Amino acid sequence: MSTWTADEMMTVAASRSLRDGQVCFVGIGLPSTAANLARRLHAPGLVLVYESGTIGTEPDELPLSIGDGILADSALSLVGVPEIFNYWLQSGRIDVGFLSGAQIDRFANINTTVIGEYDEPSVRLPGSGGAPEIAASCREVIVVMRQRLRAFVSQVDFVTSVGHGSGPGDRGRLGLRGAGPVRVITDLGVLEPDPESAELVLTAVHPDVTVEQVRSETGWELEISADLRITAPPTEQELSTLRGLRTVGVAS
Amino acid sequence: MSTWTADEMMTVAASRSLRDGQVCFVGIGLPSTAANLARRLHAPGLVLVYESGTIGTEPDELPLSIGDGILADSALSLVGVPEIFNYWLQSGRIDVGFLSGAQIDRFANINTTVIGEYDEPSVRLPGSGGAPEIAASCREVIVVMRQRLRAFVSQVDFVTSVGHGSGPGDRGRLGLRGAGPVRVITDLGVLEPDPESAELVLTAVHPDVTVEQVRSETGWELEISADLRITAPPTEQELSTLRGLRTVGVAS
Amino acid sequence: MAKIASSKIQSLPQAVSELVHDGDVVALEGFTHLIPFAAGHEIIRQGRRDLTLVRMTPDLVYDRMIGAGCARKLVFSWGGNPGVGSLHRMRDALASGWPVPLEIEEHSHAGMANRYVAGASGLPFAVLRGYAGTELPEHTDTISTVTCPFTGEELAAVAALNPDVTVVHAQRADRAGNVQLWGILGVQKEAVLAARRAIVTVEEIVDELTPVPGAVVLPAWVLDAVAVAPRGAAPSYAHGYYDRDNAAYRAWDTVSRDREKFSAWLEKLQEDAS
Amino acid sequence: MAKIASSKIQSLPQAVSELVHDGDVVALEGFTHLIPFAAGHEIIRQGRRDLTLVRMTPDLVYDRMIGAGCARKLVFSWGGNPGVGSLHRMRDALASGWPVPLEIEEHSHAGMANRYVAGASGLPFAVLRGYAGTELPEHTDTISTVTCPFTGEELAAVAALNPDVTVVHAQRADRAGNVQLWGILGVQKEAVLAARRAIVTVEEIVDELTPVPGAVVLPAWVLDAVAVAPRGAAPSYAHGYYDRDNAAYRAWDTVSRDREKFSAWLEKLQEDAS
Repeated sequence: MSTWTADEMMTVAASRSLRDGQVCFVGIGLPSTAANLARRLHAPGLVLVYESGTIGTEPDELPLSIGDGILADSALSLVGVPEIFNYWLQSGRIDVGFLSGAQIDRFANINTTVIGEYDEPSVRLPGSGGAPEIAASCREVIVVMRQRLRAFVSQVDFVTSVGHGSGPGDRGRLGLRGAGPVRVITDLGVLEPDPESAELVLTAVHPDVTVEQVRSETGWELEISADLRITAPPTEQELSTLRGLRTVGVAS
Repeated sequence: MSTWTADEMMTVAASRSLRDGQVCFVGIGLPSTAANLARRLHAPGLVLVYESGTIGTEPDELPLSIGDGILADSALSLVGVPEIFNYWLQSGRIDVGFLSGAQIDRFANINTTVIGEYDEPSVRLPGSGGAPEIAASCREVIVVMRQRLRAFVSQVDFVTSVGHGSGPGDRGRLGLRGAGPVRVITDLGVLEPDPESAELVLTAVHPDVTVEQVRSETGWELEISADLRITAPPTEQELSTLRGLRTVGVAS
Repeated sequence: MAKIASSKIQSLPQAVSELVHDGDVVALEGFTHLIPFAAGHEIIRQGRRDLTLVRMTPDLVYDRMIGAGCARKLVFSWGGNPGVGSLHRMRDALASGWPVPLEIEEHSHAGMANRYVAGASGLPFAVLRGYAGTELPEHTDTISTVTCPFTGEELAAVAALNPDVTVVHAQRADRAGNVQLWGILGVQKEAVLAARRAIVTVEEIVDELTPVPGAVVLPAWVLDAVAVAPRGAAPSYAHGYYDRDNAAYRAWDTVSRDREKFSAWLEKLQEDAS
Repeated sequence: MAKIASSKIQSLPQAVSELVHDGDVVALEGFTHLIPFAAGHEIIRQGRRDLTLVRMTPDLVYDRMIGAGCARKLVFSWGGNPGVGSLHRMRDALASGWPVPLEIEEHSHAGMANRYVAGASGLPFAVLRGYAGTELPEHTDTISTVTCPFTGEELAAVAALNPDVTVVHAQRADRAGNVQLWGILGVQKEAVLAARRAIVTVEEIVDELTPVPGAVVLPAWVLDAVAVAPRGAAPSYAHGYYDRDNAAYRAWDTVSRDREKFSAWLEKLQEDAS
């Protein structure tokens, strides 16, 4: 039997959540790895769009940055940054946005701006990037991030990207047209917003992870879904494909 | 001594009003001919921009339409129609706009929409095209049109493109940033707005044209400039160059 | 959801039959270049009615569709036969309601271009410096004003255009239905992205879309149908394929001036198809 | 008036000396690709102060300029060392005011991109679907709202960006100073067209700008200076010329974490010039 790391399980689970033929707005790092993995496995027709303006890109190797040359070389179409945000993202034609963050809260709001107060932060994070509008405009959002107590908080220190605001109906009131986060995939399991309360509840744990482990890494009283699932372990094919992915310019 | 037609005199006079190094937003027909003539004579560095999105085009022959392939083939840069209007015209980076029209009035307002009432016109004209924003945003506007009583009217039936509105200061009040029409070049002479009243006055007559002739083709009490000039006749070089211009797809 | 790629390539009659409905707001775009004449003719043949025809420069293609009675409304910014004169079928419909009355909604080029940009961007309106001092706003209710929240300056606002269906012509597509067009680009990308449904006619299908300087590529997943229509832009032109048929533009002046001559032309169009 | 073409091509030191002034609002753009490092280093060498630095993604180039004390304010949307971590000089200036205090004006990418679009278009603001529900508008006064005059919907508005000077790097220019760039395009065209003055550094000057698929051409008449700076985008990359130096990005993390190591780096930068 094969073994795998928690990050590998997270990436495989994220890749499985993408369906063939979807159009995916991809951030760099774990989301990019998961999306490129899906394209090599069950979703060969997955369309990858990066905020650097590459549409329908099919990189042989993983890009190291959002604007890597390999994304341009293999793109069906290459457009400027204003166009990618206005004509392609804001217009509502992207199916899935993949996001990550430093903090996420019970309503799946994401913080990538500051830990602490805005004017005197304890940690200054990179900021918004494309995330606020990805969270607003994609038909649905999938969040991929490691589950740690300091990151899964009851309320984020700063709302950089809106998940479900302060509860049901908030997105509609704010005029956000996408459905928002439908799934948070971590290295421990999967959280999904409760249809009634919009609060993230645990709907799956990865193999060999206990509910208590997940709870201990969650900063609010985590509800557990009545039909809690156990994620299927990575298949040999998933693992070997994932491990075969090379990153541009990085020695293997 | 050579002879020439009134249209040739008008085109030559219009071409002379362009200076080397200027950037000119060109409409099709007489303005295009005049601009291309200037580029072959005294203004080799004249930059031609057409509303079809061709920037810095250097056609060997005259285009027949605003979107002729020859404009694309010889352009330094080719952009879409929204970009040409927003980034290149509206932004105020065009020096000279060349316009024509079916009617022009004493304040150089131009009509290319209807003769008569808008809802029941006696003649339906093509409409605005790019003219209203050319008139608004170019640093200055030069109008080229044949002088006829039915066209040079006291007040246009419909203001398609604003010249000097209803008098001094109107452009500023309307938020129009260009200077508006600085010269109207006709087949009889040249009219320019009076610095005080903004009304078009006759500042030059072409050779062999009398002031009375011009007055009889003008629908308002035309003032004559104190230092009325007589246009220098076309030179041999101007005429031979003009006559040597070939239009794409038209047998010579 | 991306539009499924498998069945993108189909015949033009099928595409028009399935995607263009009576009463639709329809935009056929192409700025002098790549005007989708073949598609316009097919819409005439299939007898569509009550269309709102949208186009910056209603050219011969709309003169024909208006003369054939397809349209109840025209949304435009410059209506003429470029380099020749007037659109006589359009004038006749406006003046005499022949064959059916025609409403108009009139803008400037900058206004129309920005309306497509807003439509493609998922915004309800666009802002521009335009229309100030002109008489168009008195007659066109999709022109308004908006005040800059930072400077207090008043600017023009135009309502977004989101056609039910946009039709454009392009040089070529690959077998997956990805489309490539080049030369004068017009507002085709914006008109396609602003539309609920999109049809592209192409000169040819190729195995691979070799990159071309200045080309725009429209992914198959934003399109509903791609149909092969060789010389589908004639009598306008397709850069790199064929030139504009200027004689045909001049000849149209004679045909279109006269209802009988136009009706004969229309009959022949129908016959040519069968 | 078009900017006169004759003297466009000059040295980078001369261009910076004449066109970048203390207190200016300066944008160095390039989205991961074609980042104008050589120009940033020259601005450091010439000791500019009190600059407002504008850039969607302050990268190493701004970390260096901030650490060197060039800036009093940073306008940005994502500030990090891509794929590596934080910008430590930026953090140090924000937290400790070293070497001088740094104000920030923070946006999203979509907001920044649209601010440049408005600037390039001669509009005082741009409209977008953005910021709703986020906390940025509470801290950034160039974010506001505007109401659609047609639908009544409230949308975000952002103030136009019009830098005093924009600097970008491109692959090449011709002898007249027309510039051609390709690969990932970013917001360079908008940033140049929005600026009062524009400097472009290029890998090389060529006799003719052979068309390249996907390339943007900036006419010489919208530029003030074109300067040859081979490898002027390193350690970022120039598509078709050289790759990104990922090791240099990683190495910067160590240098920038420590004021002394950074100061040594800065001294060496000055020495390299003389």
